[in-house]
Amino acid sequence: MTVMTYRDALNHALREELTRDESVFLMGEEVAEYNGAYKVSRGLLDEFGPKRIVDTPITELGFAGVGVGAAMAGLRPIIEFMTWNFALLALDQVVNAAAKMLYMSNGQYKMPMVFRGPNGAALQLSAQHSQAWESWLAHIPGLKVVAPGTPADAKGLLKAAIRDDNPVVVLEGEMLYNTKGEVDENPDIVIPLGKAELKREGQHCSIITSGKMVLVALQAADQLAKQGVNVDVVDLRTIRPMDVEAIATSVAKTNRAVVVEEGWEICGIGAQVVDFIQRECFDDLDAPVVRVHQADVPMPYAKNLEKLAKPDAAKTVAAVKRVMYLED
Amino acid sequence: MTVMTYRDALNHALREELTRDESVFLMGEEVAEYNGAYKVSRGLLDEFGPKRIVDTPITELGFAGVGVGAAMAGLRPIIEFMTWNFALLALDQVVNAAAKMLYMSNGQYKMPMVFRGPNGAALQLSAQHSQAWESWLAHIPGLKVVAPGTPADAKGLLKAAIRDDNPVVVLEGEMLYNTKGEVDENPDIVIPLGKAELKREGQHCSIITSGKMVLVALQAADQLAKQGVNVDVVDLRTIRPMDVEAIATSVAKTNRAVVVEEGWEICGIGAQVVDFIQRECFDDLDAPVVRVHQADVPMPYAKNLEKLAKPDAAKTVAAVKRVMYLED
Amino acid sequence: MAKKNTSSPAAANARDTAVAYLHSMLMQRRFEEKSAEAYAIGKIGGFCHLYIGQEAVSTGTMAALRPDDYVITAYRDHGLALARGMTANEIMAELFGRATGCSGGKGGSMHLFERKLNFLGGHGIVGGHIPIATGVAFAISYRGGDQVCVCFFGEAAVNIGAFHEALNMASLWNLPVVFIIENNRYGMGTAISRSTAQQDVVKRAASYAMIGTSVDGQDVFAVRKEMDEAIERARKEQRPTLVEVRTTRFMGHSMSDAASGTYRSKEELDQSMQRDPIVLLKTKMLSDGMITEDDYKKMDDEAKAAAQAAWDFADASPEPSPEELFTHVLSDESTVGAANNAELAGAGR
Amino acid sequence: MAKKNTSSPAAANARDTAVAYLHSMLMQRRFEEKSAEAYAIGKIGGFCHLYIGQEAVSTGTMAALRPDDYVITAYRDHGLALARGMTANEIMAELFGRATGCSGGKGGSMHLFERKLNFLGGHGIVGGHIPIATGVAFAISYRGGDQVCVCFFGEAAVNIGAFHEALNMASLWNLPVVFIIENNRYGMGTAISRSTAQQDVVKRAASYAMIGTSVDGQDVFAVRKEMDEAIERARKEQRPTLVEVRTTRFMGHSMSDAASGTYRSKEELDQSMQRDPIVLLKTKMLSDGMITEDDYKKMDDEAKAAAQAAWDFADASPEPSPEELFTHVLSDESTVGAANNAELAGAGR
Ligand SMILES: Cc1ncc(C[n+]2csc(CCOP(=O)(O)OP(=O)(O)O)c2C)c(N)n1
Ligand SMILES: Cc1ncc(C[n+]2csc(CCOP(=O)(O)OP(=O)(O)O)c2C)c(N)n1
Ligand SMILES: [Mg+2]
Ligand SMILES: [Mg+2]
Repeated sequence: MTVMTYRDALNHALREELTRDESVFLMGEEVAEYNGAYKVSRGLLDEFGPKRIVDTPITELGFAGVGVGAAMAGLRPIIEFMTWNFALLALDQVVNAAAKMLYMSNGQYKMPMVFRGPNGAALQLSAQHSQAWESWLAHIPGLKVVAPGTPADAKGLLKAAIRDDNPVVVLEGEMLYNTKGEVDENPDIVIPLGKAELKREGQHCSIITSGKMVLVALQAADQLAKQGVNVDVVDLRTIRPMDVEAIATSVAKTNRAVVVEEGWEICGIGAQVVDFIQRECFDDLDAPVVRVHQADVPMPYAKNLEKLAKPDAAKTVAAVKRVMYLED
Repeated sequence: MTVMTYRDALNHALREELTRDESVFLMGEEVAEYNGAYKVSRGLLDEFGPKRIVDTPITELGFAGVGVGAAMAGLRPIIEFMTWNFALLALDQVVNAAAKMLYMSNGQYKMPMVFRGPNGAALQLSAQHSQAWESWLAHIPGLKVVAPGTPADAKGLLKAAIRDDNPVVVLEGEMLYNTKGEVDENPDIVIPLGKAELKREGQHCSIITSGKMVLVALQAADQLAKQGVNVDVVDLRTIRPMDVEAIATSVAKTNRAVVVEEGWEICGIGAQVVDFIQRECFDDLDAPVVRVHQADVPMPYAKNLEKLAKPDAAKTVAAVKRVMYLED
Repeated sequence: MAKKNTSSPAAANARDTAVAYLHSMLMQRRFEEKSAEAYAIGKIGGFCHLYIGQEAVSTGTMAALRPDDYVITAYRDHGLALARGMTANEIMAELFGRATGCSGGKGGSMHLFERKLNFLGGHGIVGGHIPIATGVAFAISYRGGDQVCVCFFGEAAVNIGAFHEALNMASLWNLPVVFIIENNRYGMGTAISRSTAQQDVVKRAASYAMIGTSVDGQDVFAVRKEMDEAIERARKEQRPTLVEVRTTRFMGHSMSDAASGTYRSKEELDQSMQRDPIVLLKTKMLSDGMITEDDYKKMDDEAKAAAQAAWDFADASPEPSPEELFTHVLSDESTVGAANNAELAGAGR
Repeated sequence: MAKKNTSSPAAANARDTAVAYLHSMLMQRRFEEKSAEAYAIGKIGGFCHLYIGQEAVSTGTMAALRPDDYVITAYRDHGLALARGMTANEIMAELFGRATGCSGGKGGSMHLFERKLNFLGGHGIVGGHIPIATGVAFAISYRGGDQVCVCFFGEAAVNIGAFHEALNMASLWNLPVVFIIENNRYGMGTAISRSTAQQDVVKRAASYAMIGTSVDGQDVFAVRKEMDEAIERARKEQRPTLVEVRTTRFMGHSMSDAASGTYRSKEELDQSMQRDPIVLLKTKMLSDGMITEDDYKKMDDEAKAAAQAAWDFADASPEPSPEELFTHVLSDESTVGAANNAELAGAGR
């Protein structure tokens, strides 16, 4: 075990899988000579050369499609979007090509590829650069979607994603890149897709979350613990397919749930989690599930407004208290 | 009142609003000389000329952006997507430009525009041509989203959308264009956005739905009535903003709910409706809400598989029976 | 077969080639006529875009390819699939939505796939497959192979962003791909003059520092020759080419569109139909003494019989079994999750 | 001011013009130097893309416009906004995220808007505003007006689909728009040779049957002259133009990127900086006797003072009030619905 940043954990995952399998390559804007807009691919050009670490023009739709074609011809592309904000331009290739090719071809063309990059808001990047797309992507059959919240998960899930024969969307966090944690250096360790992890155990309430919000939930859990409230923090890790069993097990124990997500409310991940909970735990619930999410507005630039708009630990604490019918 | 098709109702709405306001124009692929791929704009080129009924090249992203620019400069564009499947290419303009311009400019630039066209599956058009995007679009603050299910609603909602100062998404149904119903010919009648309508009254269960699924729900209601089960059919009509009050009122009465939607399950409209119901009617519910939706697969071509994949009246009837704990 | 002019091996060769072309084109023509019949009585559903009139493009191009090359196209794909060597049976069965179809009945007319022939589909979003073709060529180049990827699309697709983004990368990275514009002058009901500022579409190649060429798409030999050059350029020099093939679709845009009378006049169509690629080839072969009218009749009858046999095969084939709804969503079905599994079991999901 | 050479009215005119240009360019330069300072100490957040080195482009172009013309640009917009006539105060306040900012603090550096000046933003998605510009020109033409829309973007944006789709429509429909490529040879860390097959970017105009021209972007007079022609072509002939302006950004891509040392060598940058548009203009004016060193110093001091005043104004301005979070999501707040209203009230939403 070594302590490293989320950024380095991703970098190690890339390096290990590039080493392990000649058919893996990384493509995207500024991934090679610039070492990545957020330096996730630092050093990879030097190590693997320009054939395997490929800078592209600014053409998200185009290079996402190049990845699809390369996958059809048997390679294992990793397509980096500088951020998922720009991937909006490429979703036709992600949704109509990558996610459907296996089905339309009746199993003839697998899509062993990864689409990855930072998702959601960083700091004061305002409306067009602060979007969290997990619920859109989770909506699509044919994709898998992961959102690691810790360095260890970042490494293990990205490696699993690269080895998977399906198109896997990896949602990283710009605000997570510098966070640190213990990571296993063993290159054989992968974290299976589709499995949640109980990041913290409690009995009073379940906080269900993923990605960047894992840290927020853990912060909230700390604050709540000081007030005598102990919560489960269920980190979904994979958003699609979702580990419904893990959710149900936790809620059956705590009888209360809060869902914390980075994106907008309407048809967000939290709505789906609520649906699963009411299906699986209808008789267990002692209070309506409360959701914490971005305010239902485009992200504003001003620091104070941005803070108000984002989900955070204080809002999560308040939500837990609400489902526990405690005074705030 | 006259009986007319959903197609003609839309056509009347367009004609009336084009007549009423010189700044309204219609733009899209094949809308002019071809009279529309689905003939919704039949006759409009002859009546209003090529300045106001504009054929475009196949460039969804481009002409959606042209609409945004025209709206910034004070016109009231109606952008027709031949189908919403192709609009996937244009979502950057819908989401990043149209939906955010007012906010980013602090109220300086209104976006009085409509994006419309058929949404969801028709018959055997297979995976790339059978997608229902309502939950994606409903996710986005800054948009309004309507999905009319009847000719009268089609006319009244489209007119309201054209007169609205915000970007409004109108989701039509290819399979609805030939359906008939009573429509008021009075050009002053609009149907307010954001208001659901109780399309049928019952006491045993609430079916909450919109768009194409309204007819499915009404069929199911007929079948159920023969078996002594009477349901409310709540037609949301506007999906964003959603008429939560109408949902809550119905569920408070029936204590049971089924949500029927055309799109996929995960993070679909139904998940959000479930969330609203558990928030507003937690103590009213006698059973978990059951959702009817497209199977979680890309749409297959074969007729038998397609039928299995689509939500229909039989599945809706079964869902109602399930929430009522009746034998099937 | 007529034997005149086959005295020398070269002549025999030329005759064999021409016969093969004629065979390929007749197979396409009769197959599609049969599909139109099947569509009319509801055996085929959805969108169905016929290729009739454009057969010299598919035949001339496929003849220039090696078996290990790659082919990708838009939704107007029946003729291209046949010319590439897919069987009439597996295609007709696909159109009928049957389990024996080349895509198991899941793809339909717009999504024909055949991995054994590197036939990469059948794509429905205008322009969407052009970057994919570029990616296939990227993979060839990555592996150091000498295959080529050919990519077919209509002239109306040159206006869409994906075309532009893909061609830039293909040229920048020296990829072995041939971009083939089948210019039939209409995108649905829109004449090229109403959609495209630069109607000389091949001029767009200059924007990507790429070679662009034009060829008569009704003349199968001209197509073959042009494609030989473009494919050679890709294979040997790793340079892409943009080839415009001037052709005509004799039918409407799809089965729900009239061939003429609205956006295209009957006169214009009649005029174009004077240059039926099959008639042109047949006439040349007759006049060169490569075949007789009887030979032609025999070949044509064979093509008709093959089309009928394909119909019979398709019609007798089973529908996909209901479980197929959930196969091939992911390569490892086990992980599809709760949602999918519940779907077949209970009501509503 | 020096009085030499201002004896004739024409000469006085020429001097006034040059002085106005110099003033405009100095205001931009000093403003942005001040912004860089503010960014360094955290008064400004987010992305911040400086325009330093490119000021002759904004100044030369804006001088050619009428007040009722339209301007739209990408995220590198401070200089363009100032040159168009927006005040340093309202821009700096926007960068500081204050209520007095031109976008109320909601937009930030990348999204400057000023309706009174038809300054249509400030857009963050590369290429996204190019179709929007085309739509503005469509509206002008729809109304039969004689305004023009000018649209600025970087050379790396020519590779993206939106550029291609928009230019085709602008030409096809004869729209009064000028597309201005600010070719500073880098898109972030990528030199044009690594992103663009056809590096002579203006050649792309031919793909749209459009006139394309190139001009030295460090020479404000050359820019002005070229823009006069392009704008006239739009205004009088309703024909779009693609203008390449060759320039250099003296800074890094944004505040988080070094000006040189990684993807761009110090030598290359130093070389380019020899042609500082402000120095070039100043030198010419000195040698033409239009100004003295003292005059220059005075103007420069004024620009610095204006930048400082803008800082002070911004710093003293209030943050947006919390309620502003929910204003302008829709034009009729009343219909935002349950979700939004609950947001401020309770925990978590
Ligand atoms: C992105 C997108 N927009 C619109 C359509 C609908 N559509 C299908 S084919 C077509 C015309 C294409 O014409 P062309 O590229 O010339 O090919 P042709 O049909 O003539 O072979 C259109 C508009 C689509 N499939 N995809
Ligand atoms: C669609 C999209 N992709 C990527 C980015 C990230 N990005 C912002 S600016 C930029 C470089 C643009 O270069 P250029 O167009 O030459 O303009 P310049 O910055 O030189 O003014 C990139 C890659 C973006 N904003 N939008
Ligand atoms: Mg065509
Ligand atoms: Mg640049």
